[in-house]
Amino acid sequence: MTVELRHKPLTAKDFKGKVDPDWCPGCGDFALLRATQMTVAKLGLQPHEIVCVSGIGCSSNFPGFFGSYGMHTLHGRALAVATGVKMANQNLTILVTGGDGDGYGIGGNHFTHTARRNVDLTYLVMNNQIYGLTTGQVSPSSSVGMKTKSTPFGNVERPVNPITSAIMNGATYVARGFSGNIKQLRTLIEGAINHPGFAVIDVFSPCVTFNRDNTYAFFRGRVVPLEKEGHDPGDWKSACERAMEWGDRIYTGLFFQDPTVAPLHALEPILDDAPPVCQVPEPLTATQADRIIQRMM
Amino acid sequence: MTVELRHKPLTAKDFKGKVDPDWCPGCGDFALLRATQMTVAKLGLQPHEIVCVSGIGCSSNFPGFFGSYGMHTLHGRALAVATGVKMANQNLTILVTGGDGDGYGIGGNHFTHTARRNVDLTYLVMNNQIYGLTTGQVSPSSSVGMKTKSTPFGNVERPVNPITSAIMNGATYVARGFSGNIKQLRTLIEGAINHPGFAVIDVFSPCVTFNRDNTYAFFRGRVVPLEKEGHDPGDWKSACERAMEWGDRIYTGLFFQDPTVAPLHALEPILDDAPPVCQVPEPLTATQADRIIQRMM
Amino acid sequence: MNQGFDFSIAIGGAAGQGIATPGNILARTFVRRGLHLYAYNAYQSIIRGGHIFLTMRVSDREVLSHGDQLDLLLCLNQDTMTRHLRHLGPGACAIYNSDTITPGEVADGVQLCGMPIFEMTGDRKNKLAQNTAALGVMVHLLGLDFEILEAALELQFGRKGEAVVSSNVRVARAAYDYSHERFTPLPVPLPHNEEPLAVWTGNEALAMGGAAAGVKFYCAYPMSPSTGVLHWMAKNARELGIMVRQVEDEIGVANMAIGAAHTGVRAMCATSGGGFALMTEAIGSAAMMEIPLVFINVMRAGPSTGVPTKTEQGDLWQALGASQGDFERFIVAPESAEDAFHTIGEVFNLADRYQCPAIVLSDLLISEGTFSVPPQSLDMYPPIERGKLIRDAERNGTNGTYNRYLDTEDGISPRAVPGTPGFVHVVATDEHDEEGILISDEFTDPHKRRQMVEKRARKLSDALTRIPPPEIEGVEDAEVTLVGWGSTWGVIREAMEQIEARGVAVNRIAVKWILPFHADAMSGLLAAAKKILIVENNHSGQFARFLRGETGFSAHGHIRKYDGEPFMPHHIADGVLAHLAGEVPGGVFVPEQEIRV
Amino acid sequence: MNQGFDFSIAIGGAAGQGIATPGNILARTFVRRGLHLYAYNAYQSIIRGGHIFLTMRVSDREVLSHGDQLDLLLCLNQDTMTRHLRHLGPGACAIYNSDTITPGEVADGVQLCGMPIFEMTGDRKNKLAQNTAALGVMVHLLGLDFEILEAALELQFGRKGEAVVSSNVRVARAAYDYSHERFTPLPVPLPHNEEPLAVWTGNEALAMGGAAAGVKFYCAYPMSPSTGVLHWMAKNARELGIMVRQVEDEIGVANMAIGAAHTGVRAMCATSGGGFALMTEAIGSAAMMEIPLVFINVMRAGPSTGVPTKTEQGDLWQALGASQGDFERFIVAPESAEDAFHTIGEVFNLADRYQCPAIVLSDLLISEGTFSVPPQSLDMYPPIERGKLIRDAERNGTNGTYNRYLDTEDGISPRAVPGTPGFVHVVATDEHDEEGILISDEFTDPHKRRQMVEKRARKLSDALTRIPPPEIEGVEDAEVTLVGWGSTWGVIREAMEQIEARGVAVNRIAVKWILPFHADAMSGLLAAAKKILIVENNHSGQFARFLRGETGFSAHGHIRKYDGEPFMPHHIADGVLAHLAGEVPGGVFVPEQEIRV
Ligand SMILES: Cc1ncc(C[n+]2csc(CCOP(=O)(O)OP(=O)(O)O)c2C)c(N)n1
Ligand SMILES: Cc1ncc(C[n+]2csc(CCOP(=O)(O)OP(=O)(O)O)c2C)c(N)n1
Ligand code: SF4
Ligand code: SF4
Ligand SMILES: [Mg+2]
Ligand SMILES: [Mg+2]
Repeated sequence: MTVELRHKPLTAKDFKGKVDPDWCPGCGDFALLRATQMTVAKLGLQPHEIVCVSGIGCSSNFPGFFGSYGMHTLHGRALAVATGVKMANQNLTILVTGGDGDGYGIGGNHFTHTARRNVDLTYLVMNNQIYGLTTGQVSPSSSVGMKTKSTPFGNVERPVNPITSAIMNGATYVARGFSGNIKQLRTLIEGAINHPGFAVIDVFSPCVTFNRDNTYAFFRGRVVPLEKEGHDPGDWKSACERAMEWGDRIYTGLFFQDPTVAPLHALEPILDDAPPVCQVPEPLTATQADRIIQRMM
Repeated sequence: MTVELRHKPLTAKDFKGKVDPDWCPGCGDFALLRATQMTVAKLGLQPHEIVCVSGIGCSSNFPGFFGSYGMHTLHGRALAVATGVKMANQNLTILVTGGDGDGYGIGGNHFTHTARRNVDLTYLVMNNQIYGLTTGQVSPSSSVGMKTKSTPFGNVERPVNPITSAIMNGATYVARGFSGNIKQLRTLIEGAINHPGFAVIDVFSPCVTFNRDNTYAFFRGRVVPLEKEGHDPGDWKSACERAMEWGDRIYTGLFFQDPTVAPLHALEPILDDAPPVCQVPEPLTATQADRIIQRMM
Repeated sequence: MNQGFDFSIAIGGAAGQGIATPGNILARTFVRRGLHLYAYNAYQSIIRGGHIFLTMRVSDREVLSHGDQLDLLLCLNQDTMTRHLRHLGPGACAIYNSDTITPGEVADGVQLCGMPIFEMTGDRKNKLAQNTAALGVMVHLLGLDFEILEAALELQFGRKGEAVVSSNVRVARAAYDYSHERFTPLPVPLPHNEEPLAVWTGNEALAMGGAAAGVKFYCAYPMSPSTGVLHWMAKNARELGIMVRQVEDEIGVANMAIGAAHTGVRAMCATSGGGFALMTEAIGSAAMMEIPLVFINVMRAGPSTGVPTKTEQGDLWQALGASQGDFERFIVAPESAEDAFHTIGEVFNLADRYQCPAIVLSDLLISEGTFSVPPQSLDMYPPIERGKLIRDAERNGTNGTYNRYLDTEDGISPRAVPGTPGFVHVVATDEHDEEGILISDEFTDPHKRRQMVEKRARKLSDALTRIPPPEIEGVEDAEVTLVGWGSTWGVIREAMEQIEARGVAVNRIAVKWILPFHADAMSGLLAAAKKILIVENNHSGQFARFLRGETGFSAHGHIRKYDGEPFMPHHIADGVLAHLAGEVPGGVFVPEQEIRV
Repeated sequence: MNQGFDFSIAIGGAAGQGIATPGNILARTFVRRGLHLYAYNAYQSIIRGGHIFLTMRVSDREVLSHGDQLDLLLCLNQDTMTRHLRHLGPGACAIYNSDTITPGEVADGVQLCGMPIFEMTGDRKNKLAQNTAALGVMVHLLGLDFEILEAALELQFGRKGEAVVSSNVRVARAAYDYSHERFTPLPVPLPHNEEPLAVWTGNEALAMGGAAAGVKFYCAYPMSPSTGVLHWMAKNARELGIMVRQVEDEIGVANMAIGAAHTGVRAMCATSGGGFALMTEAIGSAAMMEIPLVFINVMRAGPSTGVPTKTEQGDLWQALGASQGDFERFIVAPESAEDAFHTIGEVFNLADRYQCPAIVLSDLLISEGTFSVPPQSLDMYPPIERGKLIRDAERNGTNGTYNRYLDTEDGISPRAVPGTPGFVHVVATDEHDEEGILISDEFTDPHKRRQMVEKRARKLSDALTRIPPPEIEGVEDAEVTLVGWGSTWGVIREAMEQIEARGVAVNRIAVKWILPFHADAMSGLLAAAKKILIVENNHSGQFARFLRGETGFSAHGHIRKYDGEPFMPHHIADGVLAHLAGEVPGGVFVPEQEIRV
């Protein structure tokens, strides 16, 4: 940035998008939107410093409702696009927002590889265990037995576990939130944005229209914040074990964090003390050009 | 099958394909081919009862060298195709063969989802930690620092761990073999074929042409068979822990098995006591047709 | 236009206001009386709120589009009233909840039927009461007995229990009585035909077409507007013994379907443009491995995510350009729901005979349109021809002699499926020889390569004989010849009546089969035409360009629409007249969409 | 043909026998003498074994194809000898290791140069000795001083240490001396031009073109024959400050490149047909979001996996049909390595100006071909025009007033990149309004939809003025006009000389820019042509169909090849004569590939 604008302290309101969310009243996604707006304001970030990247889905409409730069890309591709943004301009803060279908279904491969690369992104998954925007089909995180429009006799496929997957694939900050607990969400988002590496927060964000099983009430009776359990986020085994619990107790909070792994952009020698590649002047220098020609002769 | 052919006992030779392998002399893939041929012969399988499905890569040329039905499909798509074969004809034994790039790179999402579905397939990955057929680029399982044609200054991305990924994604038989130990490979393949569910064997199969780091010698000095360590394949935590070790000791053998999860085809009510869908006569019955029409009125 | 009974009802409201229920009840009621109908639902990609506008046209003869006019408008919210009241003309009625909605200015002769819902029902909470009440009003306006509605409510809500049924009946009855006293029924009462009709959407037709054609493997990833096929399949799977799978993405879908098809089962999958893009690589692979199966692309307004709930004929070139290289495949664009049903059976037989993939290009207009159909016209047992398929070992052949890709005279090689003793072979996406051995890996041989390319291409040399050539429909020697493809079939036919009524002799050519294309037959028809106008629902004239590529013919003019909404008959009629009047400077007439949905 | 010096060397052997090394040494030697060259390497998709056949043609004037004849054949194995000896004519020489290879029957006037390697070197183990020895023989036959070879060996093996260099020099010297005594040098010695040339492959040219055009973000997934671009980028990344990433698949590649491009960096990626299929959805999304970047598709023989190491112009329709819906993009097919280099800069400027993606269609022939090039002809500082790009806040605009998709007169909206204060906006693949608000989610409005489609389309209305129209090259009023596109540019030009030599007046039109297409200019040229023959390297005549679609013109005949090998000049000349003699019944002449590679 060549221009220095004086920044006044911002509030959550300053991160409202151009339109109000058109989610169904009661949709879990409102809570994450609000928590995110509050957190970025608290962190003193400016709208132009953030890029919010999403795929397609109800939840993926997030960038339109959030007051920062945004990219509403293809279904399943948000992480790939976001990696491109980050690697081309490491100065930006990147939030990636989307749904369980978007992230763990069609986008699953990018999830795996973004995790192992430890790209410095904050990935917020509004996991409603259903395909919302397409009006209610089974998702890769739907529970066994769940009846949906595409599984009218009950789902027979076991769901993915985003937490254990993320940990095993190399994500360095792995948490779970719940739309019913904005306070915890804010803490988790703050931690994620501050974490230099790939931070995933899987958020139970009930779809009040299509998922009759995993409702607010379902979660309210079950969620147990890890903060209260003395869980050590350095211990992957305990993290995985707790992440697998899915009964009377379902844990939320920070499962795992490894601050020792450098994020991808920090490992790229061409970025050492260098501006983002998007700010480097395009033309080759004479030295560069001459060397190239020389090698051809 | 309407025709019963009398089957004579077969030997590994009967599972030779139409052409001899054109792998580089010394390529690790020869060992897996041989071990597989010996194992299916031992199990009394007939060539027409097996379908060997692969993607694209040196290793994916396997079906051409193996004497059974085969499908040499697209790069990264073997598991998706194989799931289709199995779900349309559950009577077939399906071997899926391919490389690390094919399976963990471009095919990574099918890997995740095939695992959680526990499709009854035997997946043999010839992991040479490099892209062989395209003449030596970095693969998702290449070690950090490895110099390849696409990472001439050294790879900066952490590799996937296929064992822990497979376990966490829900595969129910997860093993690691080494081309230098055919005997162990045979045991593992036998277990995998007999296992009713998704069985993965990640095989260290050195690329003698492009991978100068992970050679036979590299592994010979390090591999430790789990059989000798009293490892309990029921214990996922110990399995993951041992799978993460990558130093002087690198474990091979059966890391994890869960025989209690039913394979996908067993969970599909339409297959209960029914022939494969590929053997059901095409036309609708009168009852079926009438009901459909009735519902439209 | 229609000399008989022809009537359009529109219901407008927000998503979540339950438009579907009165729509379904009305549709059932009409088809049971043997009336034809077509309904088009204009909606948004949003689950609650926004604006939904369902237009249902009913007639005693076939209905092929949602027509041009509105006779009965049901406003479920103020927004609908504000947007649409001005589209009503003399004789039309507007029904609305007068507790919450204020009508605006209204044309002469429009009857405003306000329903004081609270007064009628004594209930302020039940947001859906206005829907049921409106049915009561409508039944009165249409001159129907209340019993018909009572039976329909019973059928619709029966599953929810007696209490729900009776409370709905009570509300409907109150509204019926209320309007009986106050509102003038429509002049022409609803006719009654002997033969009841059935009702379906195009997606249901595609799915049923598959079921009738023997599809026993269906997989998909949800994508509007194709998801209806998945829903039908999932619901009926158990009863029909169809293996239905929802997959992690469309790449998985296409490849899984190919794996299934390889076992000999008829396999099908459906998606829309973006998902189809992801499937293209696999389509080419099916052609190379010579595995037959059917891919349905239900087009929606693009490019990219586009307008997910709006229609367009925008993927013709994507279908033509699907996957790299030259390969054999069929492309067909059905013309209506009924045609879609039959097309699936036809195209499976072609795919099986020629051992290659087929692409069916439907669109939102057909797939999400609601059509009436005479049930007896549906052949639920169409011929099922599997071609040179070897499914058991009774036919001769051993490992030694069976060549999967035998270079036969017609290019078609006997195809054995896994599990068959004696026919062991490998299929490959790499170029291979007759035995299936890769020529890229074993030895590269330009002569073998050429032989295999020609073998595959030869397969289709007689395919055109199995596809009906396009024909001229309408008067000979017409002043104007309209050319359309796929889903515009119905609206063009209705437009022709309007054009004729305006004194212009018109005929048309409806193109359904895209690849292979009857270029010679088409050239013959075009050569005889005086003024050729091409009608299509996209911006760039994808079909026009394709047609010129196949025949060299350039049309004299174009009528195109790309605002997401389908053509109404008068759009086309207006276009024709404008063209004839020389009032279309660039050669492309683009109608203005009047009803702002 | 060539009146001056024109000479072809072929080296054949198995993969792993090290053909590349003598090939490189010879190429360097030739270009340093200022000689032009072109080399085509026919190889298989196999790492060891099989058959590789490198043809290198050298001349004192520009060389545009690998030509028709062989003058010097180096056989590294018996297989090569068996396959290729019969292609040698009078005056040609065959070099081989006489310890292991037996020559077959030979035409009159062919000189057999057997090398008794053991006798020469005293070494039976060094399998590569024959390669170095052959260089010694060649240098003698070409009439060069041994010192030239010595220097070249030094350069080639220097990095491996003195011992390797000196042992190679010893072997080469022995062979040189041996042949000096026994073999007759070729009649015309190798000329020497003042200006040394440079040498590169087409993939290197594409990569360098990117570097010169300011590409600072390159990502890819390996796929033959495009991988050379990745290798060059990876090797040079550090020095040039280019971010190079290998991604998990081509979907990731395309989307990652789009994300990068959105920050304002010039981003590029390359793949081949199958990978391109996977990228198509993203290409449409870039167009919808109006993000400029460049996608390279290096075509290989398809369909599907096809023949990965063989060439074809088979993806034209895939490029035309990439992704759903109508959208703006450029498609260009460069004609040679040098043209590819310049094309990248040109097309980036267009993509940036019009804010849309561009597709470059290269093929194996160009991309893996080795070309000489005068270094001074390479503009390493081409104009870099970024269009209406706002990268800092000095330009006016605030959140309140900035509309990313402003409906301007030329359809092009000022484009701000993330990080710029005051220009915050959201780009979307859903249809959106000028502000970037989704019209599918906020309210669906056919008029806004139409406005936005037209705004985007309007962008390209003056694009043709920035693209050179196709031209007639050669005599006016020719008997035959050859039309080709992309990579056949060179071989058609060489064929024209042969055709003229056979007494036929010929000219040609070389098409490079596919979309947008200069239809009017092309129609003008075609209208004036007497007999139009279209030459293309595919089975179905993809370009011919495209051309007819754009212009209505049907060619009088076709010359096609689809066996994986590229055209040789005489294939085209033969085709022209056959057409003129009326000896091409179906209208499509397909030459027989003689050299069985
Ligand atoms: C390639 C592609 N396939 C399918 C779709 C259709 N689609 C849109 S959103 C969606 C899934 C939405 O589910 P999820 O990601 O969980 O988001 P939610 O709506 O539940 O928030 C699908 C399948 C698409 N847009 N693109
Ligand atoms: C869609 C697509 N992208 C890229 C390729 C090129 N390709 C062929 S094999 C291969 C990778 C091979 O690596 P791996 O799967 O590890 O197998 P290996 O050769 O090492 O056994 C690639 C990238 C392809 N065939 N298809
Ligand atoms: S459908 Fe579900 S996920 Fe979508 S907005 Fe409504 S409640 Fe939220
Ligand atoms: S390149 Fe490597 S993986 Fe491929 S055949 Fe040779 S040794 Fe095996
Ligand atoms: Mg969801
Ligand atoms: Mg590999």
